Amino acid sequence: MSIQVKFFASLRDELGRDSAEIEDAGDMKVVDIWQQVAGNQPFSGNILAAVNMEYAQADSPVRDGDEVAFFPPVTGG
Amino acid sequence: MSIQVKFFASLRDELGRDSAEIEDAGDMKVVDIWQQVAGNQPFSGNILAAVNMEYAQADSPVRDGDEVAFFPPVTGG
Amino acid sequence: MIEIIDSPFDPHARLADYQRSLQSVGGYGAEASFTGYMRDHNDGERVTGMHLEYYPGMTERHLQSIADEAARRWELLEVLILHRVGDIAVGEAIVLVAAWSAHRADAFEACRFMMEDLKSRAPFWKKEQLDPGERWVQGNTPGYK
Amino acid sequence: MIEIIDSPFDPHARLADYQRSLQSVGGYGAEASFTGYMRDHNDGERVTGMHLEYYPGMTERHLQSIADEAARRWELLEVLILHRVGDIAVGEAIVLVAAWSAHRADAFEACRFMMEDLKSRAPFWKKEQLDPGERWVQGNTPGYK
Repeated sequence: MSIQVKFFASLRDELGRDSAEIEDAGDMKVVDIWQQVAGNQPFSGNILAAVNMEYAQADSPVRDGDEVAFFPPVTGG
Repeated sequence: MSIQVKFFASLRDELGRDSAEIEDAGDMKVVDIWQQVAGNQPFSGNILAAVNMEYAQADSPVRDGDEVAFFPPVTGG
Repeated sequence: MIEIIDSPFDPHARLADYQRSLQSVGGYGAEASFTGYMRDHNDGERVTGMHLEYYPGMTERHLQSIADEAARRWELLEVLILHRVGDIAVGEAIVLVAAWSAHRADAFEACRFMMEDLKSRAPFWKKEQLDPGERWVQGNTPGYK
Repeated sequence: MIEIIDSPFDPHARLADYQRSLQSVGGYGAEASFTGYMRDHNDGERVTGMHLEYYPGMTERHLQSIADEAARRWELLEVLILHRVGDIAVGEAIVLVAAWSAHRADAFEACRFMMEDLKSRAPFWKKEQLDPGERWVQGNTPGYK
């Protein structure tokens, strides 16, 4: 298994891809996933995260098989 | 001319009529009109009044030709 | 626009008709509406029907003053107030209030203000048919908790 | 009931259909609803169209959690949340939120709560078409002043 990563909206445009797959290295947090997919770009307040379709924080744990998503502030309604 | 008085809803039922006409005696207030049409019944907070279709108070002036209305608390909507 | 209606009306059809007639298509982003229906119960008793009385002349004037006041206090493009009078059956619409605005805060707040003023000040009186008997409704409950 | 919709919908017809389907006719006295439409302007610029993106799976789950939370906090008989996705033209409905209750305070407050939570938390993103160009909308304005 592995960790599926998804990107939405302007963040997808900036990163130039809509998804990524990364190996579970054990004891990972959301911010670790972000650093693997976004390199030097800091995990700022303008980036929201979800783990398995629930909102998560930078230090939320991520386990093998999880789906992690990153996206900008929401603008629906 | 004279003063036209109207009664609505439960107040009309209690007074047993929907309207009255009274002579202008000069320098009259809403409470004076009430006393002429309702006799001993006090002009309480459960009775609302309007002069020429605008809400009025017990001491609001009433002039010859005015239409005065008395009614219970409103229950629309 | 305000209107007193003496026969059953379809609140959603009226809302749709009025919204279609607005000249500002694309200008409004927000429509807030409230419809009041006749319930089959009130104050713990079963109610089978209702007669709604009003004060012709004053009632229209008061509804117009509510609409004008809302337009003064919020940035609105349109408002609509419809109110039934006469004999009303369970489930039928009694009142429809709606406000259109560029932004949702104005539409929501204006719609609620209009309903609260209507409930507390507009000259309407409900007489409920019970089984058996009938009674005048004594007063409206406050809408803000 | 919540639903994601990928083609134009008539908010008043949907409201009417859903209201007709309620089993509690006579039980509800209050229906509060809000419809958001696509405006032809935003942040001082003319907007000619919009693409609305969502997160399939999470978006439906979040809308359902909003409906559940409203039902916990207020005495509601029914709630309805519909939201458009995909390409949207000026004047088309984007979102419809409605709440039915015995009393108006619950209906009004639940309706507004659902809209505010939806605007601030539900995973949707708007990309506006300008003339020329396009831009992602940066954020929603607060709905309480």
